[in-house]
Parts: sequence; structure tokens; C-alpha cells
Amino acid sequence: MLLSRVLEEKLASLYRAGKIHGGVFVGRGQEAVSVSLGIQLRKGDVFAPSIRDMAGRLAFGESVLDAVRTYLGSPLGPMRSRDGNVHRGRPQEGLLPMISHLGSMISVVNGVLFARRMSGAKEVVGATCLGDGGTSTGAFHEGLNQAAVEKLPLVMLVANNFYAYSTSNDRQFACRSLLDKAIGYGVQGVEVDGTNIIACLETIGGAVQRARSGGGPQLVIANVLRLCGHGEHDDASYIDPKLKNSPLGRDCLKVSEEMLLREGWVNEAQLAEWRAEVVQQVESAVATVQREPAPDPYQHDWTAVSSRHLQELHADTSA
Amino acid sequence: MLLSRVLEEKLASLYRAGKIHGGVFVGRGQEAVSVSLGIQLRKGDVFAPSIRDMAGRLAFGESVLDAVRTYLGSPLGPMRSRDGNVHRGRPQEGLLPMISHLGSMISVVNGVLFARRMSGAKEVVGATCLGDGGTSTGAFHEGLNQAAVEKLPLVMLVANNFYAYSTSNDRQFACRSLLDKAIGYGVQGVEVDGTNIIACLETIGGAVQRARSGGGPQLVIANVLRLCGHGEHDDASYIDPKLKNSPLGRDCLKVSEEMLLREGWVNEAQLAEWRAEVVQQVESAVATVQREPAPDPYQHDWTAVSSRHLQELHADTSA
Amino acid sequence: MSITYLEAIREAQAKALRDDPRVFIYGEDVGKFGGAFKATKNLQEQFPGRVIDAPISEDAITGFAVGSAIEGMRPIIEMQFADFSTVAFNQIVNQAATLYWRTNVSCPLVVRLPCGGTSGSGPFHSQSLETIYSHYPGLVVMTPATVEDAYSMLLEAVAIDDPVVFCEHKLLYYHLKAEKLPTEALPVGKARLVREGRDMTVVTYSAMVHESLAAAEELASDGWEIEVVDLRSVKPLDTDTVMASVARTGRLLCVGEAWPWGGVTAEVIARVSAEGWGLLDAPPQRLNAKDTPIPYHPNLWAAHRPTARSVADAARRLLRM
Amino acid sequence: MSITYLEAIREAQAKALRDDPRVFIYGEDVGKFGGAFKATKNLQEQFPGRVIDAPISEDAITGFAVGSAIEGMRPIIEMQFADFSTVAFNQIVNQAATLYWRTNVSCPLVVRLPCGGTSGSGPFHSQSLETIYSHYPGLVVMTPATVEDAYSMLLEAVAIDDPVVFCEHKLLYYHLKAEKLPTEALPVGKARLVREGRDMTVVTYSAMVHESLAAAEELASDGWEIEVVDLRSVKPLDTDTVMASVARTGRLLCVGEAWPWGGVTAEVIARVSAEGWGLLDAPPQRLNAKDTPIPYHPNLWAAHRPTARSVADAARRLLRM
Ligand SMILES: Cc1ncc(C[n+]2csc(CCOP(=O)(O)OP(=O)(O)O)c2C)c(N)n1
Ligand SMILES: Cc1ncc(C[n+]2csc(CCOP(=O)(O)OP(=O)(O)O)c2C)c(N)n1
Ligand SMILES: [Mg+2]
Ligand SMILES: [Mg+2]
Repeated sequence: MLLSRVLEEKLASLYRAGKIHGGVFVGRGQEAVSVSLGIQLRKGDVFAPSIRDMAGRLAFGESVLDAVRTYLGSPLGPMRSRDGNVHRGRPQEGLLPMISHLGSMISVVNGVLFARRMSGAKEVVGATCLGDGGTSTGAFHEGLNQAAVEKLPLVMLVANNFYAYSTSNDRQFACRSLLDKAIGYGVQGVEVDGTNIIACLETIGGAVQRARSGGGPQLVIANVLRLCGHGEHDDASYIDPKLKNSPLGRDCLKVSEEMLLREGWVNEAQLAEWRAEVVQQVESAVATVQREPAPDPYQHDWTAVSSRHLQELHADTSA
Repeated sequence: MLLSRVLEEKLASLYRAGKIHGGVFVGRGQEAVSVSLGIQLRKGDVFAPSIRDMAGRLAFGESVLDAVRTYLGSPLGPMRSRDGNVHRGRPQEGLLPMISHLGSMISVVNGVLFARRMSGAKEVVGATCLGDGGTSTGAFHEGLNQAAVEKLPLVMLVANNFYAYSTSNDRQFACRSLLDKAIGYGVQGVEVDGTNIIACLETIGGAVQRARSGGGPQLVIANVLRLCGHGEHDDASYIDPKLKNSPLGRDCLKVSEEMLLREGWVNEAQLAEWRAEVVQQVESAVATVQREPAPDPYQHDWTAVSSRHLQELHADTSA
Repeated sequence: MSITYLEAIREAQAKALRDDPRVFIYGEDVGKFGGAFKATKNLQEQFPGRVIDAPISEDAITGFAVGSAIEGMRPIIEMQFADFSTVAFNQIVNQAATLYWRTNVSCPLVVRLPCGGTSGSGPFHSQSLETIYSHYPGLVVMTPATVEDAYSMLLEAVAIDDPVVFCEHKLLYYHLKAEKLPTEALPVGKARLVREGRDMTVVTYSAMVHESLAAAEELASDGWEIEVVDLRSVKPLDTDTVMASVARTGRLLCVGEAWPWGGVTAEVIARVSAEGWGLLDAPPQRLNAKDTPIPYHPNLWAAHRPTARSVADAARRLLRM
Repeated sequence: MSITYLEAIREAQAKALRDDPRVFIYGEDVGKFGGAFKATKNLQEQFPGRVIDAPISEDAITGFAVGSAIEGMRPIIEMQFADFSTVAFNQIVNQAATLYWRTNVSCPLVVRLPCGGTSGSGPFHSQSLETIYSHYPGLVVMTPATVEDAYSMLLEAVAIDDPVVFCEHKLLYYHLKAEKLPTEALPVGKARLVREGRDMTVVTYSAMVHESLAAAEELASDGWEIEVVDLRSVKPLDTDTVMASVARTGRLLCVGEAWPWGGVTAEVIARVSAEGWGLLDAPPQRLNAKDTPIPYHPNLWAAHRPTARSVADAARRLLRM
């Protein structure tokens, strides 16, 4: 959580300094939810994070370097300068790189899980995340229904932060709670306070565990606010102050730190030390990547198909 | 119902005689469901029927001639030989001609209802039908959710006949009953035995009434079997005999006739007379249409846009 | 006072809303927020109940527009990025585009697509999709390159009775400026000669008009006179204006930002070759983006799409043929 | 014994399932029922657990195939009709087609599209969609015209590491027959000269190969020798074979069943005009379907698409140029 927060703060500041092209999307405030999923997944599982899942990614094993390289467009990153920001992953390590179209990763996770089942793999879990807004897509519906029909070990985590970009839930759906959707797919559903790390670990962990042990698809609704704009270009002025001041508006990181202190598991000094370490780690990754070369378009391999002999050579007759 | 059955039997026999190009899709067995909807809609309402809604169409006011002309490709029909069979309608009379892609009429009905609301029309209802299989489409999800968010007077009737083409419900969804989907959209849901005309009239009528009086979208699940193939080319051998022999396998038309007789509302002679009249009506429509000219491709107006000056003249350089 | 391409789009929508009670706007975040690019800023306030936030349901957004159009409304729907119209594809090409032909009832709606590449936007926020929409019968596809056209063509898009796919170029949103909004305009379906010349014709549209003009300027310093035609709408495509220009210059280069296979440049060359064969003094040439997804890194992106530099290079090669 | 185009498709799938444990089939009604056209008849029985009925969810069907392909499987998915692939469009063009380029992980899947017009099928069961898929980078688009190609190309589609859009023509399913299945085949990416001639080249693909051959036969009785090239795959498009033929004949007619704006015929003409300018003795011409949805009535349908008659007419006009 802390690493995620610090890394994203750094990325946001790079963005403000004009060092990042395109958008920066962070998960500030949603780290407890995200990390609770990522940490319960293990090698051999598959994870298709959303744009707010830095914490979950890191917990699942994505390196800080992968994140920074992708944001800064380094050719050494997993996306080799071709795709950026949140659109990164390593499919062969179970981390699927999202396409932007909301909801469309669910069925891909299903396909991975199906293949694993075919190959005899056991106790594999596939997890993917969306926001409240993402539940309105046709792809969400088709994907979750497909998982239910195939009885796949899918954990569908919805971070309900009450807004999709600027659009509030009342313009997005009309059910009382997103949890009400579970029964319509015939999957198990649970809801959790996303500001409470203990609750998140328990509830999301339970869902992962049930999926792993054959319980079929799990829908988890985590209620939380994003304590940031949709992207770093957005000041999120549309968020209702009442919500901000409600318990859901708490910063899960602060809540966690306070809890650690209160329970006496750490003291202030230790916390400060952790933070310093993490800052150091992030700064050094950024410094490394900033020294890396930019991609060279003239040396770049412009092929869109892997069957080289089927590459269209006549595609651009004049270039 | 009777008219629908007789008309469809005639169309099926024309198909078998090679007189109809393309497919014939009938609603045999589902007439009670369909008619119960059509009959409760009135002028000014909007209706987007499915492929099994001959009965509902006729009850809503579609003429036998429109149906026969479309099937036989008459240029005098509402689709002017351009589209066929179940893809017919008169949008300006509130009967929307379906495109084939399942689920995609729902949002269109929503748009009509929205426009009516904008123009101040009151107590308008929009109704549309799908089968069990249609509920798996992304379009179903987006459409029903949209209606719920906009609180539109939509009646979404799902004729659950346990099969989508050859695919049985267990390969289509995993909820216990399709009714369970209602809560996830925040709409009211009801279920009915589709072989029972009285129950259908009551339940579907209730839904139409609630939509009309401001109750928002209504989901109706009518359980019934189709007593025919997916289309007339299909012998439906995949339908489980147990289902066929269950109460759901009853023929709603027979059930209705038996009830009429039992209650003493009609006698056998009257029934026979009705049927004779209906046969006469259908035969005469078919005879009329068969004498109508075929479309002349050389005289045909091949323009796809209504702004004539924007028609692409160079489209086909050699034709 | 000056006005940007984006402001022109907003002004056109304001005017349409003001002048025609049948117009309404529907799309994600278009309401109070004013849209991801602020193309509908303040419009909800000015036109209460007529600028409506939609759920993230592009398919249903489009179907909704079709339904309301059937009833005589004039919906403008916004896709947050053109790339997301791929999930509305069926409703656009099969529902909206076929309605008139099937039923004789017209379908007056406008789908606004923020198109084209900008630095750092990557494979899913940069696409130019005019080809796939133009291929289907029943749609009008507009690709304005100037502030004035963004304004007047959007008004015309709302006015005409057919579904219009309105391809706005995001790169032009903020940078392109005009002194004032136009009061008259070329009709849709007419291309515009934006620069006269006698040595070669460059046929192009949207943001590539500006790259082509810059290339023409560069070549002018070498003494070449390059004529530039802005197609304005790619369907219908104004073959006459193109042909008249080629008749003057004898050389044709087509430039587009979309992918190379099929598309506007192939269509223009096919028409000119078939119908204007005798006019050409050299083989017609074209320049498109590369046949890969659109890359994220600015260096790669700049090499992926045609630029003034690569247009000038292609033009020089053609002048030598 | 003789075998139809449809049976060849079934046999190819059976062989793929037999030879490669990574292959599975997923689609609506493909299981026990054997598919709407019976292209998977008996396969579920023969390969239990590997021929799987899907819910009516084309988007999710395609995403599922991508996920399994990432894991090294070789899924074949069937769209019940090509027309319904418009609701899977996003997953095909943005998910499957970009995967290799973005991640260096290949995406070996086959999307089977029953394409093309048949009498009485109307606007939504007749479409030929090779254009929209070829326009996007990252896909291989195959359009077999013969029983032998249907078989060997489908096997190759399964074997190659990229997503393949496999356009089967429904009109050929039952009528087209061969004596036996081929044991060797031209590689994908190579066009085939199906008829030699010296007066004109007709470049075509899929069902239009047969209309073009019939036209060539008709013209032969007038003494004209028409060469016919079957493209086999439209992406990649074998420009070399086309150019070599045009070099022999000096005249080019392109024939396609798809809509006219910007498809295969435009692409072929654009390439030949740009690169083979000196080879042509007359302007290259093309013939496509009309620019409207595909009509239901057989009379209209027969006039909407090119036929042997209209190909012959176009060829005669071109021979006079
Ligand atoms: C199909 C589709 N439509 C539109 C978008 C543009 N878009 C990106 S994120 C977003 C809002 C998502 O809201 P939500 O799902 O609630 O997630 P949150 O940002 O709140 O975490 C939108 C509209 C998209 N990515 N995909
Ligand atoms: C998006 C889409 N995919 C596939 C089809 C082909 N198709 C037409 S009807 C049908 C089965 C529909 O089943 P159901 O919805 O249960 O209705 P029923 O036929 O049982 O009345 C299918 C798969 C289609 N029309 N649309
Ligand atoms: Mg949200
Ligand atoms: Mg059914």
C-alpha cells in the first residue's frame, strides 16, 4: 500500500512536471482494496487489474521498474514503449495487460482459467477489477455470466467508488447495491468497507479462497472513495463533499497506519523509516529509467503479426 | 392466438413448398405469452417484438397482409422486399422492425420512450421481447440497465422456453431463475406460466399497467416451450422429452380452447367456425400477395441515405 | 477574440440546442462535467434536461439515439474516444445505418467521435475509424480539418436526416484557432481546394490537411507548387473536385492518418485510377499510418503517422516519377 | 466420393482436433447440435470436452478465445453468422489483434465467419466483412473460394500464431464439391492463378471467383482470354501475383461481393496503380455489391451483388477501353 502510494505520488509529480506523456491514473484511497486482492493471489494465478490497481499489481509481483518504464515509455519495459501507463502486464506471468475498453478483460481471464483447467492445473484463481461504472458495460455482463456458466474460479472485484469519471452512481445503475447483481448471475457476492484493510483482507481473501477451492465465481463489492481525480488532469470537484466527509472518505492508508500504531505493531519512527525506504526505492527506479534510452523509430520492429512471412509488406506503399 | 397459429402454419407450409426464401420462424406454443402482451398495448405505445411474436404483433395491430407480404418479399409490404420474415415493422406506428442481433432493440425502445417523455406524452408503454438466450447478450444488460437508470416505462418480456436454438438453459446462465436478474437492475420482476392464458393476461397485464402508471421498467419471465424448431428447417430433436411431457409442454392454444369449452364460453361448433374464418382470412391474404408483382431490380431505388444529395454516386464505378 | 476547434464544436452544439428543440446530447460525462474534452461544457446548465449523462454503455447509448431519432428527435451522442465506438459498432452500422433503407424512416443522429492520435495516447485512445464506418452503407462520415468546418459541418450533421459519424481530430482541439465562426460554408459532400498549385495534388482530410499544407510550404521553397484538397467528408467523397485538381496537376498523392489497408487513400486512388486515368502523368501514390496499433511513446508515434516531413518526402518521390 | 466446402471445413476442424490437443471449438450451438450450418457435426462426440456450447455472448466468446490463446491453446470460435461478429468487434480488433504487438505474446485463434449472401437471407445474415477486419493491423484475413482451400487454409489458420478471421462463404457450403481433400496446398499469403489468359486479369476472391470464372468462360466464346486470380487471403494480399498477371494482360478488373467503399477492390487497384502503373494498358476497374444493405428478395439480391453476367459486362467494357 505504502509503496503504491509513494510510487503513484511520484508518477503524479512527474506528470505535473511534463515528464509523462498521456494520462496518469492512480488508485489513491483504493489501495487497501487492491492490495487485499493482489496479496492473496499467488504464482500461477492470473490477474487483470484495472486502472486503480497499482497496489494490487505490486502485491501480485509486478516490479516498480515495470511500472515506471511503462509510464516513461522505456523500450526496456514490458510494453517496449508501445503501450503506456496502466496498459501494462506480462501475460506469461499471469499479469494481463488491460485494453482500455472497460469490462473486456473479464472474458479473457475466463479463457485463461479455462485453458488452465484443460491442462489439469488445480487451485488456480483468476481475478479482475472494475469500477462501479464498468458494471454497465455489456462486456461485464457477458463475462461474468460466462464465468458462471463455466463455473470458473473467477474473482470479480468491483471497487465501487461512487463515481465513474464524473458520473455518480444514480446515473449508472438503479439497483440498491451492486451486490444485488450477484444473484442474477448465480454467483456468490460479498460487500466490504474498502477503507478497512482488515475487513478487505478477510472478505476478499475469503472470496479468493472460495474460488480456489471450487466455489465458482465470486463477486466482491468494495465501497470506497478515490481520493484523487479520474486521472491526474482531473480535480474531481464533482465528488459530493458529504461523501468525502463520510467514513467512506477516509484514507485507507492513514486508517491502516493508525491501526498499526494503535495496536502497537509499529511506532512512528518505524513508519517514517518504511516510508523513507520506499521513497528511496521509487526514486532510484525513476532515476534508472530516466537514464534509459528512448525508442528509436528507425530501428523499431514495426510488425503487427507474429508470423513474419504474413506481414503486409505493401501496407504502406510510400513509407 | 388462433389467427397467429393458422397464419404461421400457412407460412410454414409455404416454406416447405419452397415458396419462401430464407427462414421461417414461428411462435408455436408461445402465443398465449405473446398475445397477452400485444393485446395490452395500445395505439401510441411502442413494441419491438422478437422472432416468436406473431401473436403479439397481430394483437398490437399488425395486419396479416404486412406479415405475408414481408415473408413473400412483396414490394407492397412494409419492408418493400428489402427485409424479410420477422424483420418487419412500421416504426411510425410504434412497431419497430427488429434487426437480428439479439438484445439490440431494447435500447431503441428506450430511446423512443425517452423521446415521448420529452414531447410530453403520458402513459406510454414500450415493450420488447427476447428469449432466454437473448439475456446473455451485452445489449440486454446495457438496455435494461439504461431503462432502469432513466426510469422508463419499459416492459421487458422474456419468453423462457429453455432453449436458445439448441442450447439449453444450463449452458446459458447459472442463476436459479431468470427472475433473479430483476433485482440486479433495480426493476420489478414477475414470473408466469406461459401456457396459461389467464395467468399471462393477468401477469403481463399487471406489468404493462405498472409501467404505464409510472412504476418503471418491468421484467417478465414467461416459462413455456416452443412447440416447433428454432426455424422451420429445424426439427428441435434436442428438446428434452421430459420437458415436452411436463405441464410446460402443453399447447397454450389447446389449453385455451379447452378452457373456453369447459367454462361454456364457446362450443365446438363455434370454435370450428372461428378457425374456418381465420383460415379463410389467411388464405385470402396469401392469395392476394401471391398475385402481387415481384420487385424489379432495374426500377429499384438503390439509395441507402435519405439525403439524396449525399448519396454516393461513385460507389460502384462499374455497375 | 479567437476560437478553437473544440470551442467551435461546443458552439455548434449550443446553437443546435438553441435553434432546434429536437436536439439533445447524450453520452458519458457530458452533463455537468462537460465531457472528457469539455466539448459540452456549460451546455447542461444552459439547456436543462437536454444534456444527459449516460451509463458506460456505448451500445445502449447508440440504440437510444436511434429510438429517439425514429421519433423525430435529433440526438447528438458523444463517444468518449472514437476507439470506444467499437463496442457500439453494431448499433451504428446495423441499426442506425440500415433504418432508412429498410423502413423509409430516416435516422437523424450524430455520433461524435474524438479521433486521431495525440502524443502519449497509445493504441486505444488514438484511432481514426473513418474507414470502417464509410465501408458500411447508410452513413455519412465527416472529417473536418478546420475550426470553421468543425462548426458548420457539425451544424449540418445535426440538420441532415441521416446518421452522421462525425470524426473530430483531438490533436486539433486546442491548437487550431480561428478568428471567428463562419456564417456560411461549403455544403457537406464538397471538398475544398485549400491550396492551389500546378505540380501535384495532395488529397487529404482531417489533421493531415495541416501536415500536407506544411509539406506544400516546404516544397514551395524548392519551387514546387503543390495543390492541396481537403475532402471534408470522406463519405460521400467528392470525386469531382479531386478529379478536377488532378486534371490540373497530373499527379496525385493521398494522405491519411488511418491504417493503410483499404480506407480513404485506397478509395480515392481507386476512383481516380478508374475514372481519371488519362489525367495522370505518374502513378498515384499514398501515405498512411503504419500497419500496427498506434504506439504510446512520442518518438514512435511521430514515426507511425504521416507528418509534414514524410508527406514532403513522398511528394518529392512522386515529383521525380 | 465427393466432399463439399462445408464438409471440408468440418474435416479440417476434425483433423485439427485430432492432431493437436491445444485445439478446441467454442461457439453457439456448436456442440451436440453441430452448429447452425453443421460445420461441427459429430465433433463434440468425437472430441468430448473440446467442442463447447457458448452462451449468446459473442464479445465474451472472443475474449475467452484470446485468454486461452495466451495460455497456448488454439481455439476455433464460430460466429453463427459473420454479421454477428459486429458485437464481438472490439474483442477481435482491439484485444486479439493487438496482443502480439503490445506484449510479444502471440494470439493463435481462429474466428470462423459464415459470410456472404444467399438468397432470402437479407441485411443481417449476408454480410461480407473482410474489409473491416483487414483494415485493422494484427489480423490475418482468409477468404477461401474452393473446397481444397477451405480445408487447407483452415488447417493453416489453426497452425499459425496470429489471430485469423476465416471468411467462409455460405453460398459455397453445399454446392461446391471436390473429389477429395488436398494433401498439399499453396501457403497462405499466396494468390492462385485459376485461369490463364492474356487479354485481361480479373482479381477476385471467395464466391466471386466462381462468378468470375463463369464470366471468363462466357467471354471465351467471344474469343477473349481472361485470366482469373483468386487472392485466397485478402490480408496479407499477394500483390506480386496480381502484378505478374497484370504484366501479362495489361488490364485489371477487381471483383468483390463486399460493399464498394474502401475494400479489397480499392486496395488492389490502389496497389497496382501505385506500383504497377507501367503495366496497365487501360484504367483499372472494379465491381462490387451496391452500396446498400443486402436485400431479402431474390431478385433484388441477385442485382445487388456482382454475378457472372455483370462481371462479363464490366469485363467487356474494360476490353473496349
Ligand atoms: C467501453 C468504455 N467506455 C468508456 C471508457 C472511458 N472511461 C475510462 S475509465 C471511465 C470511468 C470508469 O469508472 P469506474 O468503472 O467507476 O472506475 P473508476 O474510474 O471509478 O475507478 C470511463 C468512462 C472506457 N475505458 N471504456
Ligand atoms: C447477437 C446474436 N447472436 C446470435 C444470433 C443467432 N440467433 C438467432 S435466434 C438465436 C437463439 C435465440 O434463443 P432465445 O433467445 O432463447 O430465443 P428463442 O429462439 O428460444 O425464442 C440465436 C443464437 C443472433 N440473432 N444475435
Ligand atoms: Mg467508479
Ligand atoms: Mg429460448
